[in-house]
Amino acid sequence: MSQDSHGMEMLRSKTTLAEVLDVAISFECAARDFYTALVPRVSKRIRWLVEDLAAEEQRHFDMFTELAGRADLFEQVKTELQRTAADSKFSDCLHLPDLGEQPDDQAVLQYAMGREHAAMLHYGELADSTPPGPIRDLFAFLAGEETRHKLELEKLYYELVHRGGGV
Amino acid sequence: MALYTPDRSQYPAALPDGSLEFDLASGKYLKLWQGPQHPGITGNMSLELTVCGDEIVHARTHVGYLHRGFEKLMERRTFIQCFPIVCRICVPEPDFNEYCYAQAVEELAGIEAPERARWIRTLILEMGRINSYMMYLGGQAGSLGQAVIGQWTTYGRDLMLDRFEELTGARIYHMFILPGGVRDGLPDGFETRMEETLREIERIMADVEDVMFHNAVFKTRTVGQGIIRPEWIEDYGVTGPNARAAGVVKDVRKDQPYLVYPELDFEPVSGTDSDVFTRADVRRRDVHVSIDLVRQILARMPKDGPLMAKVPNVLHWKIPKGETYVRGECSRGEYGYYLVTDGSGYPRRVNVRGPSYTHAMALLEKMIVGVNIADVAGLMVSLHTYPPEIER
Amino acid sequence: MSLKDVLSPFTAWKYVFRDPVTIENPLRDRPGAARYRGFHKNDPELCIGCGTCETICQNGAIDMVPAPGRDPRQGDSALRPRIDYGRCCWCALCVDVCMTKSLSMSNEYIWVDRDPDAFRFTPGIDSKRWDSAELGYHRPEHHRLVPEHRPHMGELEPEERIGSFAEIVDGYTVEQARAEADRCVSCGLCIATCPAHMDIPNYIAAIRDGDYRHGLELLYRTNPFSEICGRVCTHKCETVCAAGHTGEPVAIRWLKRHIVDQVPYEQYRDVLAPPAPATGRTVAVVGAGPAGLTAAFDLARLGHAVTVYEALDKPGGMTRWGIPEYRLPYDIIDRDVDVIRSMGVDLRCGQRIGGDVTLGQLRDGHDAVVLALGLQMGRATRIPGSDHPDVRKAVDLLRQATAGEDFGTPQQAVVIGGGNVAMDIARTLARLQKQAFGTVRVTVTALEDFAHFLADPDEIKESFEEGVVILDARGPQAVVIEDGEVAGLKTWKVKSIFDEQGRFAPSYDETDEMIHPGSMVVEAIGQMTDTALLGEDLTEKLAWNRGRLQVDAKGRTSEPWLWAAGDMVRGPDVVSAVADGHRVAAGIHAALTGKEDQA
Amino acid sequence: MRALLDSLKSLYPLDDIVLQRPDLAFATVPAAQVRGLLHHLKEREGFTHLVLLTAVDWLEDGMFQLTYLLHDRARARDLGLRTLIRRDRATMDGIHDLWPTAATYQRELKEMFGIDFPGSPGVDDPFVLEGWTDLPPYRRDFDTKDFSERNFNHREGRVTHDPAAHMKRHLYPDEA
Amino acid sequence: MRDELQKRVVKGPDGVEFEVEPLKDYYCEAPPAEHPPAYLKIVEDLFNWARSQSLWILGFGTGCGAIEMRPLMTPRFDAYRYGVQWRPTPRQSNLFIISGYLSVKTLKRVIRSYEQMQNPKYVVGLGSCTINGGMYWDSYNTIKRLDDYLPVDLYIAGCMPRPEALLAGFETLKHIIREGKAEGANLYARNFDWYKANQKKVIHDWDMPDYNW
Repeated sequence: MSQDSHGMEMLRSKTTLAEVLDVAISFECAARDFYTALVPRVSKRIRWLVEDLAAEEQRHFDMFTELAGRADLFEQVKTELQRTAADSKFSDCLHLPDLGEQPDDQAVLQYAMGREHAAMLHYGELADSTPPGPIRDLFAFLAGEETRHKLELEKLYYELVHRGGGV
Repeated sequence: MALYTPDRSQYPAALPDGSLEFDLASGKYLKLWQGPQHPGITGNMSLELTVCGDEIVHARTHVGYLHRGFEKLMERRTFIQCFPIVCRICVPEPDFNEYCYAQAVEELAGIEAPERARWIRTLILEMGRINSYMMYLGGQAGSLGQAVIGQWTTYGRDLMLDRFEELTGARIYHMFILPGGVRDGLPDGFETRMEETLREIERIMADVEDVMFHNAVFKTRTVGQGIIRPEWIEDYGVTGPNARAAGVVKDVRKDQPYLVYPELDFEPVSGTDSDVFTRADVRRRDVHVSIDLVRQILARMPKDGPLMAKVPNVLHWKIPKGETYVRGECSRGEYGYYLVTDGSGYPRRVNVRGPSYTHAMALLEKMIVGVNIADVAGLMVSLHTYPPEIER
Repeated sequence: MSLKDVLSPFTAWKYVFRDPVTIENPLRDRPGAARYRGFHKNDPELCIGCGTCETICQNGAIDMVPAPGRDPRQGDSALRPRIDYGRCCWCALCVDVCMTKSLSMSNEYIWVDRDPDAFRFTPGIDSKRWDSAELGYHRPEHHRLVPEHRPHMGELEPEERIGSFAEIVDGYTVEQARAEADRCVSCGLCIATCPAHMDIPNYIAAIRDGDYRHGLELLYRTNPFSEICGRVCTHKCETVCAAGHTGEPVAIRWLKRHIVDQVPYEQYRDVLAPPAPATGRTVAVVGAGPAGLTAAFDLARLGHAVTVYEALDKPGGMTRWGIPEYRLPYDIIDRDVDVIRSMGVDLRCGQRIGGDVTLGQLRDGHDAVVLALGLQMGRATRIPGSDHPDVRKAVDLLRQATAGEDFGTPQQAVVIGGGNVAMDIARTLARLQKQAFGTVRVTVTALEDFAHFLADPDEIKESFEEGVVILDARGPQAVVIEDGEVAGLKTWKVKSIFDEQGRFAPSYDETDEMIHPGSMVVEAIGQMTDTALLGEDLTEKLAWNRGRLQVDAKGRTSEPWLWAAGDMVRGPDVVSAVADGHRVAAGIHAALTGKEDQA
Repeated sequence: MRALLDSLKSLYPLDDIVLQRPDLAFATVPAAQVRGLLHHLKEREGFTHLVLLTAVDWLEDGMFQLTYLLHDRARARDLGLRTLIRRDRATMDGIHDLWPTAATYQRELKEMFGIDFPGSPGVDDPFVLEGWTDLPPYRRDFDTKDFSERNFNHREGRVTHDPAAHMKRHLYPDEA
Repeated sequence: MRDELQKRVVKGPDGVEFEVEPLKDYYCEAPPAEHPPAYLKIVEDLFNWARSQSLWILGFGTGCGAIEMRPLMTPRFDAYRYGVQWRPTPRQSNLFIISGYLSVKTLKRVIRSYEQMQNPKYVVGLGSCTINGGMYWDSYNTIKRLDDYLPVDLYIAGCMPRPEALLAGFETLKHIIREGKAEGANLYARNFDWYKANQKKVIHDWDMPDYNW
């Protein structure tokens, strides 16, 4: 996670919306590449999970890219902010596993949740420490996106690990 | 008092067996059909009259116009499915079918309707009796040309139908007494409204007494008419008011008391002359007995308690092999159900014994001989018969 | 005759001065009474299309017709009663018998039409002017034509049963079973919900008729594990039972058990027709659980030579190793398995595939191979401290309990989980504690609140009776370890658990923290399959679907010779496993006999 | 009632006695004894009221059961006499000389069950049916539903669905 | 066929013998004819208005439903005020109320009564039984569809319909008549053979002329 933290520090210095988004896009890009690289390392049985994660990061990547290209970026962020997601703190209760060779599905999920969690926290912090204005709104928006993604993963985690089973 | 003496010169000769010999081809006799479409017939039945002059020399009752084959239909309906159809056997007083059938099923199935249900059943039967008599009184007067009585009694009956409607949910076919108990209790304020209805009916009955019974025309046409001879009582199985008017003081409610009749205070009404007038008068007085009984029931019945005995799932209800006969005293006499079960989910055989079966067939055919054509309707009505219970 | 008789009739003239009794406007002034039985109403949302109204209608006035815009789903046939007013007699038996109280009657009674075919309508679907009428007949609460309560079944008192692993419930007596069978209205809604589509209404009818042999025959048509399912089936059927809407659902599971209890075991074989002549084809089944053995049973009866390989030393799969004895005595499993074996199934226990015998060998030696491995590996929470040796998995403990191994019964234990497995291990531990220490000290912590609990209500009730403490809505946070020993479990309160879509989205209240003391923490959460025996090559070759082996509708994997069935593809449930066994057997039979296209 | 049944038993071969209620009993008597017993009951025992005369078709046994229900008005009690006659030779002596009204019952039994009572007045005349050509309708082997479907038109367009079959068709069409 | 309907020689009271053939002598066998509307529509409308104002019911209680006729014709519901009254003979009536189920035996009398009624005439079916057999759907002795045997102008649902429902039915019937759509009698004449075939299919002892009026 240290690499991400470093990236976050980097963000603090950015002053325009486009700059901030650029950095955020690069994060998503890195995450996508990470999961894509993980695919061949896991058993075929759980490959779907990693592929799903990569696809999700790709979706974020696409979304941010599209956003960056829009003229009404500011308005867009405003609207998106209406649908904020609240953190449920489920992932707080999880160990962050060390993704060694051949990680299993639970480990991958935990890792992914941890990633999203950290991103959520950092974007949140950035938003808090930025004076009101478009940049702050953008940070809040990014935090919301990460939270939403994390919630999705939590649902999956529960279905996989806590309920019934079958994998 | 016989104002009319027929000319018997043309009368047919009696054969050794007592029947009369008449030759239609002789032209002395005429076949006259009264019914089924005829204003002077009760319900849908017909009389095939052979007349000589104005006098009936021979009569046959024809029934079957209302035959629906209930006894057969019941054999292919489950015990609960029979419950809605039985009331159709007697339109003006359907509740006896419901009671007798329910009681017979309960007896063979070994269950007993709860106390409160039995009070409500009695109430319904007495309400129905009042209705039946009211209808009869209008018919009896109407058959002798006095239409106004029917205008009043039909109104009184309709008020009672309103009470039926609020209690049972229907005007004519109540479908309220079912094997196991009754559907529901009395609605709120029923007693008050019933008392109003009873008062109105009493008022009507007072007028009926004045206008119909203290009436020279009515008396002239009914006193001494249509006498049921004592030996006919057993020969033709005469029961109910017809028998009581002949001095045979038998009333199932007293002799073989059922439901809550043992707890009620009443005396059977009877007469001695056994003519049309006496029979009408017995029924008129019986209305007052029933009004009194309804009051007693409403005053004394339990207000709480179960209304249905525990019955098994009615969809699979099977009843052990057995047979029984359940009777009740309806407004026309003995109403009874003979029920045979064979252990299956369907009745093996049901036989409905309605009082009209004998009254309107063998008895009527016997009584009507020698009567003036104009008196046929009055005589027939005086037996108080309802065709659907004859042929079922 | 007197002068009075001449004069008295003239008193009728007084009516000239009376107010008329005529109703001024009969069409307006005469609403039906409050309980008038007028035209029908039906609440299509409440109605489940069970057709009981049609059954009871002596007039054949009711047809069950598909309601537009509705599709059949569990517990609702999507049929709705269509009433023919060319038949109806307004007796309201349909209202009285209605299982959901959806049918009622309005106090409206006027309907005039020139077209005789117009008098047919589906209440609640075809809109009518009386749909909103408030008055009219509704079944009075006390008035019931179908009994609403189950007969009481005898069972061991909590004090009695907690000290041993003896079976708790007595099963129905003949009288009780008939009374319970009597409550069934034979609507058949349950059949679709039962994974094995057992012929429930008819086997219940067999109980009413006292024809238990016929009943057993019906059971075996769809389920060779009636002894087991009669005791531990998840009885999803009962959740959709029509009787459950205004009363208790019919105890279908106990009735099934009653049939097998009533037929002497020696006669079981007579009920079943002998297997078909040998086809010369052979099938290997891996795993002797309900799915594998059902497939084996079906295939053997069709004349194929079946060999079943079981890794553990006794057959039954999770029914033996996962379900405690007090719920399912082991000899009951033996009875079901022995009947299956008597069909000529070669059952080899203690033979783990992947060891001496490999899957490849099975493939080479048989025409088809069925994997029915089950879900025998427990999931771990992986919360801090969960790697401690005294943090155990429920499935492992239950397996050890069945094998009679001593795993060191803790004085005080905490169970994580809210499903039936959690209840099983909690109650097993409770019994062991009672035997060892005389007191029960087991705490169960579940994520779900009681309103959304996964375990059966009966299990919860019985656990409470046996002194197990169940805390709902607690999210495990960490295993508390003091001096290297497990000391308890730390949990947070779960504020809410599901989102609007009904998907899991727990939110925690970290201010409400609890420590549940215990020297052992048992994880009884999800389970998974151990697919190691496939080997890497085969794993890579096979197609997968979200972590499960991908199979087609008949249970065939992407490798034509390999089939899979049971919990490993369907999720954990005995009767679903049975259904899956049938499915895969039918698929294999069709494939082996070349009738695949017709199948 | 018991005393009456005991005394009757000494005179007539009564069988299958059921005391249904304290005031109602049923007993079976051979067909040949029916008239004698009825006469005895009417003249000696006070059972003067013929409540009903009807039949039950025991098709499986090939027998018709005739039930004579008598009522003793004075003592308010009933006695039902059963007698079994063969379905294929359904003939019985009439009792219209004991109770004239019995002729109506006998006429109905002839029409609805096909049980003959030779000599009973008007026994062959149609009673409720007119132009009837089928089996006597109260016989168990007469199927009224089938007859109704064959002889009368029912309104078309009625079709119903069995819930279980309907759900099978939609939810799991492929499974056996 | 009954004796009195057979062709035979009769000796009168005066001793003179003569031949009678009741089915031919007493009835006119001419088939029914359609009743054409008046040449001018306004005249026909006037006729229809007049017809709608006097519905005279034949007093023939064919089944259960007849019991509600008494309340209807007595002061409480007082159908007379609506131009509705009952008449004792078919010759005076133009409205036949089939009050529910019809046994085959009654159907025969109903057909005769109906045919004796004067044109234009109307038939109203009361309750389930006239529509599709009602609760006697499986009875061997009742017809199931009244419209197989007689032209029905209107149905009133119920078992049995209440007086109020009958009054609603009368109002509807009046409306139909005024619109000139109560064409039952003409329908009967037009499809006479079809009706006769249906009638004869269920009435097995057909011992009356095909049409008598």
